[in-house]
Amino acid sequence: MDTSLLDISGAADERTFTANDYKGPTARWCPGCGDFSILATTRRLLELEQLAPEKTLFVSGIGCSSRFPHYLKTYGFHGIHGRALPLALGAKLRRPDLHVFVVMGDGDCTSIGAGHWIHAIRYNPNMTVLLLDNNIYGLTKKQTSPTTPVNYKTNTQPKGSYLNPLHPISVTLGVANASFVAQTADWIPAHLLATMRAAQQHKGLSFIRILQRCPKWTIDIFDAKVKTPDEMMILNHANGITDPKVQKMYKNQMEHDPSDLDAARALTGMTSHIPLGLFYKNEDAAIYNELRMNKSFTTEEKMANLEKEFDRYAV
Amino acid sequence: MDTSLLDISGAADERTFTANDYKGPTARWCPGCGDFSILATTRRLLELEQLAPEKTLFVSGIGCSSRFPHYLKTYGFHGIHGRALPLALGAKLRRPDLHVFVVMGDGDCTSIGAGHWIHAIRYNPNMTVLLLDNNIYGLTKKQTSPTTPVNYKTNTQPKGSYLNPLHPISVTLGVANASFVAQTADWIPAHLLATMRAAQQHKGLSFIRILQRCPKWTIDIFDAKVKTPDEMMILNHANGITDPKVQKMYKNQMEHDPSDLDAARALTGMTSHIPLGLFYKNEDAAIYNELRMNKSFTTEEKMANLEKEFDRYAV
Amino acid sequence: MSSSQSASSEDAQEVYEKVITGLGDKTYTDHSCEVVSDAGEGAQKCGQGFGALSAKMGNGAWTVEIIPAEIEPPPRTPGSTSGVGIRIGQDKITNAGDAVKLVIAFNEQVLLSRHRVNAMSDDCIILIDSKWRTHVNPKVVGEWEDAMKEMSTKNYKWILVPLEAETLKVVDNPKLGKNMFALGLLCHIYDRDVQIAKDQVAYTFRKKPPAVTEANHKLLEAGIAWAAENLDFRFLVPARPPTSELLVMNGNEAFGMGALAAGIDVCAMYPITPASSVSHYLADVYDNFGGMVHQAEDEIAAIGVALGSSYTGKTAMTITSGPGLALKGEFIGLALMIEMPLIIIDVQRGGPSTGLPTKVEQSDLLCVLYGQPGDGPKIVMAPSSIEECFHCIITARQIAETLRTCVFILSDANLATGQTPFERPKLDAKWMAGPPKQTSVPEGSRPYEWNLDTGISERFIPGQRGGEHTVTGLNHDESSRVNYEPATNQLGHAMRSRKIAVFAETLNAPIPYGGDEGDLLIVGWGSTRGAIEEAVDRARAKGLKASSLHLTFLSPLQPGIKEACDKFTKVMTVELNYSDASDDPHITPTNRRRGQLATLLRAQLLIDCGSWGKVHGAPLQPAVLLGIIEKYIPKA
Amino acid sequence: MSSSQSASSEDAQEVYEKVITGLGDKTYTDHSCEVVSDAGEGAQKCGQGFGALSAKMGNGAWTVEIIPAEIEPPPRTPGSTSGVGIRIGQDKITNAGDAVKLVIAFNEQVLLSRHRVNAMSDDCIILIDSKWRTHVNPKVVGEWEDAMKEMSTKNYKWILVPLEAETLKVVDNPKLGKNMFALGLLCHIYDRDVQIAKDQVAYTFRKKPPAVTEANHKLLEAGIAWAAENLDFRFLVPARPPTSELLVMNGNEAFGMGALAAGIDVCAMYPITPASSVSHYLADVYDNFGGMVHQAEDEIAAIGVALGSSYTGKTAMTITSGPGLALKGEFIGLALMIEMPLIIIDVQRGGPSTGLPTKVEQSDLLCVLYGQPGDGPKIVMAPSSIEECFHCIITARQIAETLRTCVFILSDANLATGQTPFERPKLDAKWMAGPPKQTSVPEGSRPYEWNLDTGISERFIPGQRGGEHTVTGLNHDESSRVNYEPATNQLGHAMRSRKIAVFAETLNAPIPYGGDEGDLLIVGWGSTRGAIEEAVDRARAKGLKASSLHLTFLSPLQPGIKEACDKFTKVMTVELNYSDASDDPHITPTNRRRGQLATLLRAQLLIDCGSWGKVHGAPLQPAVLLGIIEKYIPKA
Ligand SMILES: Cc1ncc(C[n+]2csc(CCOP(=O)(O)OP(=O)(O)O)c2C)c(N)n1
Ligand SMILES: Cc1ncc(C[n+]2csc(CCOP(=O)(O)OP(=O)(O)O)c2C)c(N)n1
Ligand code: SF4
Ligand code: SF4
Ligand SMILES: [Mg+2]
Ligand SMILES: [Mg+2]
Repeated sequence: MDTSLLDISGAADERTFTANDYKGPTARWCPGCGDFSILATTRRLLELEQLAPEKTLFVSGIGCSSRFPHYLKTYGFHGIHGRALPLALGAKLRRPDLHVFVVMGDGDCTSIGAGHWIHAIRYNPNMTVLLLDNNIYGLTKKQTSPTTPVNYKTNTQPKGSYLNPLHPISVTLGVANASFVAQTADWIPAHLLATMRAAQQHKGLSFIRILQRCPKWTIDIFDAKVKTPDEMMILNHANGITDPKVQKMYKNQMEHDPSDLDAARALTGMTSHIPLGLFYKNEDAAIYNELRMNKSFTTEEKMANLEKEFDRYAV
Repeated sequence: MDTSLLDISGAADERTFTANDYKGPTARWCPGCGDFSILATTRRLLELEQLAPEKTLFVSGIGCSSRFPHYLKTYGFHGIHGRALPLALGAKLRRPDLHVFVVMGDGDCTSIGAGHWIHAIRYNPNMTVLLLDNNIYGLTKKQTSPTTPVNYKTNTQPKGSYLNPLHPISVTLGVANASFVAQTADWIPAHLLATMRAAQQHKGLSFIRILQRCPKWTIDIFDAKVKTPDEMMILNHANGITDPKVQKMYKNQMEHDPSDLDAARALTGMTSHIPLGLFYKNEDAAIYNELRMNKSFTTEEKMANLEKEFDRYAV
Repeated sequence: MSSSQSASSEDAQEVYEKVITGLGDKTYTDHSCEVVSDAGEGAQKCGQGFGALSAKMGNGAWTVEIIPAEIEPPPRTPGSTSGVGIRIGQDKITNAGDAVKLVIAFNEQVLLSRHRVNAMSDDCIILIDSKWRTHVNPKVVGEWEDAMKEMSTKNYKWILVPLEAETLKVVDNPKLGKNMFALGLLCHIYDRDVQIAKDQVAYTFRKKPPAVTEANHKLLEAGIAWAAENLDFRFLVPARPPTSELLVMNGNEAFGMGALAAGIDVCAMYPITPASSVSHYLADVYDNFGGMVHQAEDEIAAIGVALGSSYTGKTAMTITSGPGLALKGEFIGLALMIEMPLIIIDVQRGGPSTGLPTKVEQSDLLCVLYGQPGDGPKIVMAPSSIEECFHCIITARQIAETLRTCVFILSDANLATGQTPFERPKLDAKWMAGPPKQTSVPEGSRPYEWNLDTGISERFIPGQRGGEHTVTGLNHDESSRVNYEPATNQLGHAMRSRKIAVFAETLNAPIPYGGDEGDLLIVGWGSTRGAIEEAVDRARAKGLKASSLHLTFLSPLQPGIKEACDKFTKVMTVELNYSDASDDPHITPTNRRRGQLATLLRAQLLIDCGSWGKVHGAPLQPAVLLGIIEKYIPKA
Repeated sequence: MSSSQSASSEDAQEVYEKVITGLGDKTYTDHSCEVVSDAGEGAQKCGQGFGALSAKMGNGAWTVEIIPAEIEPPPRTPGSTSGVGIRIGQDKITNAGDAVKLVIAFNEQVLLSRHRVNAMSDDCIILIDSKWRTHVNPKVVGEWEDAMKEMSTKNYKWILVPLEAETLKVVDNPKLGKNMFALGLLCHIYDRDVQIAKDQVAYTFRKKPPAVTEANHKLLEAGIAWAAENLDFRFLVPARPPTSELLVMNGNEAFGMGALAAGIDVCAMYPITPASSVSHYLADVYDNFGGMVHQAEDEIAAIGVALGSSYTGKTAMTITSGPGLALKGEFIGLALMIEMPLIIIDVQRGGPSTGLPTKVEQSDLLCVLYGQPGDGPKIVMAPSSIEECFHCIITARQIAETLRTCVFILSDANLATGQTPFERPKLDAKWMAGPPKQTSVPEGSRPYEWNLDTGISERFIPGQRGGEHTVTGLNHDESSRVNYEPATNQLGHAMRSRKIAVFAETLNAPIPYGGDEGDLLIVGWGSTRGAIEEAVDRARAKGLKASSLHLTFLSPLQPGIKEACDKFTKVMTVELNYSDASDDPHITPTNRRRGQLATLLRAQLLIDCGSWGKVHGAPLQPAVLLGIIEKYIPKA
């Protein structure tokens, strides 16, 4: 492994970070936007995990949600629409020392970014991927997204959207090498934090779909959910995500073994409730960035090896 | 619905077509290529279904397999790499009278075309989609494809491919609105034909993964399969695909109800055998091109309606 | 002391009390103002309504949107500014004009953002909500004072208006009312017809319960009354009764209606600012025309769907902006190679990359002309007004089908969101001509049977018996068979290029505006036409021999451009895109990167033109250009 | 009758019997030949081996691949032709040269395909397998006779060789043996060193069991023996003992090694002809250098991965060809906007669209220069030889990192698959310089702290304490904060453009080849250099005052080009891309679409140059160009 970028000159790191150390400029989302809660929870996570700001990288695409990195004081890469995952993979591949997070909107990830999404799940690099799913195109002003409920009126489908929504978790679970797949909601910070912590600690790609309120365009969709906690079904398991606060708060709880892929897939078809928690976890899935680690060489060694190459091609 | 392109002037069609009526120029695949068999079976299908050549459209991307349309005497659209499905959707959306077939390679469909694939499954337009899966990039000379077996040596991954292959059927079954999903093999023409016929008769998008021999690059992968018919597991069901010849030929047969999505998904994890047949069928899935049909208007009506629009914007 | 003097923080206490400008009533041939608020406070509704009702009165009018790049960013920050600029005139108004002379600002922060981009003239009259100056929160008061200090460099005339306080007298939630009170202020100041104003308000809220309209009528009247009582000036811009029927809409709506008039069947798109609203308009009404908006999974799929539709005989277009255009390049190459009719609308915005997504720029010209690998001859046109947005699609369809090629239409954020009245088009059934017939193909004819002289051929459409063939992006012969031979490849290239030259022969020479000889010829394209021609008028009024030439076609170029240029001492392109200035450090004639039209004119016609280009994300102001003209033409 | 007369079907019986050309042995400064077979019969191995062994003897050599666009199309069809052209010389050979003088053809159909593209000189000697003329299948005999008839328009000299029959004496499967018998023929004809030839054969089959080499040695010897016995001529091209150590490889391998020498960490790609083999080479050896080839899911992801790697301090490149380039445009715009070092190699092939995927063209220049929406200043360079393919990556990395920008390298199918010896590079440790250090960022410094004079700034890399910032494709200020103000947008644009101008100042003027004044200056770029300069040599030998100027940098342009052009009566670009000819129907100077370099030179330097361009999918032949020169320079 090439370690040239891995060590910081100087003494061991004895800093302690508070949530404020991760605070960037004021976020510019609409009042009441669920993204605020996710941002606050993220700062909390960074503090809990004591991730060094300079070793932490948030990568995003384009959308309201993709402004996320700007509002943190870590390294950030606000990319282009749908392409956060290749950028993040490129970052992680040769810099395993970085803590890489990816933030995408539902259009960003499941529409224009769908191909990269499928393949990132398969590559399974060690990073945390947050899908901020407000069921709509926020930044471009209310167009249908693949997760928009059927018959929901938007600017491009004013008579209501035509198709049943795509279930991001169902698609993810169809891909070989999926290794950590969870669902949570921005308005349940305790569950959100517990889920993000488990994700951050998981080795491999952890995919979290976060139901995200967009008071501007889809308030009717989410208001109902926020106001009827009984619609939620909390998934529990010894190997899953458990937060005592959440367990107390919600009436509906069920046991789900996250190692059971068939059960996880079946759960995505649940219509009576919205399951929140860890759908699936597989700690044995191959991790592409680890498979691709190779030996590092000094310049002298490289030059000698290149001379050998020349020899092979010498006249 | 706009019918202006739907009727052919003249008398009712009383032609009968033979397989030869669909024959185009000599195919230019390598000797022994599985694509030949698929081409021959396709001509057989067209004959059996008596599809008028001028009403039949084959759309493809780029790859060995994507040369397919050139070798038929129907309408054809040899597109660009990975993008056959949007082209086909565009064709079908306003021309429901056309019989639309799509031919893609594994790289074409599951790598560069992955996003369109996911979304085409969800749109579920009424067309037949053939994935010619030779587990390799054929035309560009042996690079790893998403369906290449793990550890298989290729020109871009000479030490062996790194990851477990993506299962095209598993991914497809993760997508909302999947309506017909089957697997077959080029070297079992009877099964291939039976599958293609069922697909052609199905309303909605029928997705068929065809295991396809590539004697040039992946002969070792497919030789084994061809030579050990006992590796195959034929899926039978009253509502599935049944061909008496195939049932006689193959030792391993199992009942599988194609309406059972969970069972279908579980089948994609089978490692003991290769299941061939209909994994899943849902005749109630919404068909996007049908949902998008609307009333057709004469020029006079359109002009009158536009004048009404003008009125709305009049000063 | 008079309240019309400039503000400074020291004497902030006194300055904003009284409302005596001493201006009285004055008549203008045209006048411009702005209404700015935080996003979500409805300044847009106020401004657009003001523009529309002025047009209805018979005034020339032009409105321009001020849009934040976020949906509803934190209030009272410069980046949260949302609003509209409105210019009205006795005659036709062709552009947004110069810095405005009057502003209604809902708070001092949004005003500050306009100050920073020099949106207001030095003597601009500013009506601003008085609420913030004496706010209970000292932080707010401090912000107010800092803002006033920063703005004290200009001679603005300040008028404090109890905007929120007065609004609260009528409604409970002032956020949803200040805008109509503000409209009342404007109606008094510009002496608008109250009945027309009330009709406009009713139209604005037509989808809401009647009580909403009622409340807003009250607000309107309250605004008018307050202004009548407290203001000592009016700007009179008499309207001339319209001589013909007019429509008022923005450029994207005009595209939408143009598509309907042209009989376009399919609009395949992926949302992107500032193009999306074309599809919003169409999606609303397309069912009455048998057409379809398809929102695809991405821009590549969008053009793919359009191309697939076109292949099967349907008329199709795709709409996009910069980042989306970048993704369509491969399919454009295919469309050109297979000679498939296709209309591609690019509503340009600030680049490169995500750039300035809600602002105007003209930076995609070279990308459209040269952006595909390999040789890609095509048609490129650029409407220069909202009216042309309507008409150009009709032309584009005809060209695309006759030549079997792609036609690009380059609009921009200025045309997309600007509104102005224009003559109601007289529809023609021919524009909507149905698709080609499904008759059998005569035996022996081939799908690319090029006329070797003109490069033009006729296509076969699925359904036509005997026309079966496979189109392909590989090089192909006249039968559409794959072919790798040098002569065939050369022939295909020549045919695709030739037809563009043949089309060029049908074009007329553009006519210089102002006069056909002189000291300086300004060459422009697209949305800047109105501003350029107004600057030329002003320059000529000053005795300067300046003219302008505006190009509708960028590929192929119209004939006669070089000849027109030859009659002027200097030629200069004026564009809203980047050009190194000739006196920038390190810039030499050899390494200088010039504006995009300048690059094209030099390459194609060897015209030794100067290049003026700015990327300010704002429409061109005639006064700015006048300054440039004065610099370039030596004083006699 | 003599067998050297031209073939016609009437006297087909007699013509091919005897092998008397009457030519005897002759010495040449250079000579060229081809070996062509059906795909899968190994003509490539034969030809490449012949080139390599000639280079080892000290000859100049250049090989060019003939590749079908399918993998193994049906045998005995013109489209199935696979083979190699080889030109060897006493001195350095810089290009493939003209129509060949000798061909070994495994059957008459593949030969016919070469005839049809004028690959063979009028007096070419053709050695062809006699098997088909008397084949049991009358259809084959008919095809043979038709082919002979078609080829009878030329004065080819025919020699029938019992190729398969003789091969069968040594091995059972002739498909895997004819090629080495053919190599034996060539070894005799060109008087090659037998030991070197045997070493070469052993090297070719080094990965196979020793028995394979043994059998092939026998075939080689059989070929030599048959030729010695049956042929009455030899082409002697004496070798000069090499004065320096040489390497022999193709341009894609040279790119691969260049990447190793330049310390490139990551090559992210998606397979595409003719670029893929760069990654095949690298994938084979990268583990010995700590590097990584990443095959992405598509071209967009490939450049995304490269960009992500670059952002984190790794050196990264992406390789592609036309259709893939088209997909990268949006990410290129982002890379330019955030000023991220990146190397993009485009190995050009025939376009537009899928075009001619295995053949040479130079049609992506304008796309690379102008192909992204918005303003995109960048560096574009084009190696003109296989040796330069190696060295240019080293330069590219240095430029990309110093300027924080994208560097494009334009190669093509001719360089990619051609092989020629060049001087073994002397490696320099500096080329491989490690990445920037991870030291803390001094307080107060900003991620885009542009030097306002030069536009250059220093970047911060994740891991650097205190450097935390978010890069963005939105317009941003020096702190990388999103910004929508006119002045900031203008400044960012100016800075990104300025640094390119500053870089231009460091470039040297290109030096005309031939002489620095005269009647005609040919300007070229990329792989055509060898052929152009050879044509200039020949023209000057005839007393014509022609010179050439070859450009390495296309953006920015090197200084002095205009000055160099001014010293010639005429200036003309010569490119392998499409140009309307000035005398084509309907073409006028105004609407003419010219070659891509011509377009650039006119736009940037106002050079009134002619433009010669052909899209034949074949390397430029010096003789063809000589013909053009003779046409353009009036006979004295
Ligand atoms: C290539 C490209 N296409 C389209 C756009 C316009 N665009 C910006 S954000 C967005 C989608 C926003 O929706 P989502 O991803 O769900 O994010 P949200 O704003 O809802 O958080 C689109 C289409 C773009 N910037 N780039
Ligand atoms: C945009 C683009 N990228 C890459 C290519 C090169 N290319 C041609 S075919 C192909 C993949 C072939 O593999 P597959 O899709 O599995 O089809 P097969 O040849 O195996 O039938 C690739 C990468 C291309 N033509 N266009
Ligand atoms: S539009 Fe919706 S998602 Fe975007 S900032 Fe506003 S509330 Fe949040
Ligand atoms: S390379 Fe493989 S897939 Fe392609 S034609 Fe040959 S055998 Fe068939
Ligand atoms: Mg969203
Ligand atoms: Mg394949």
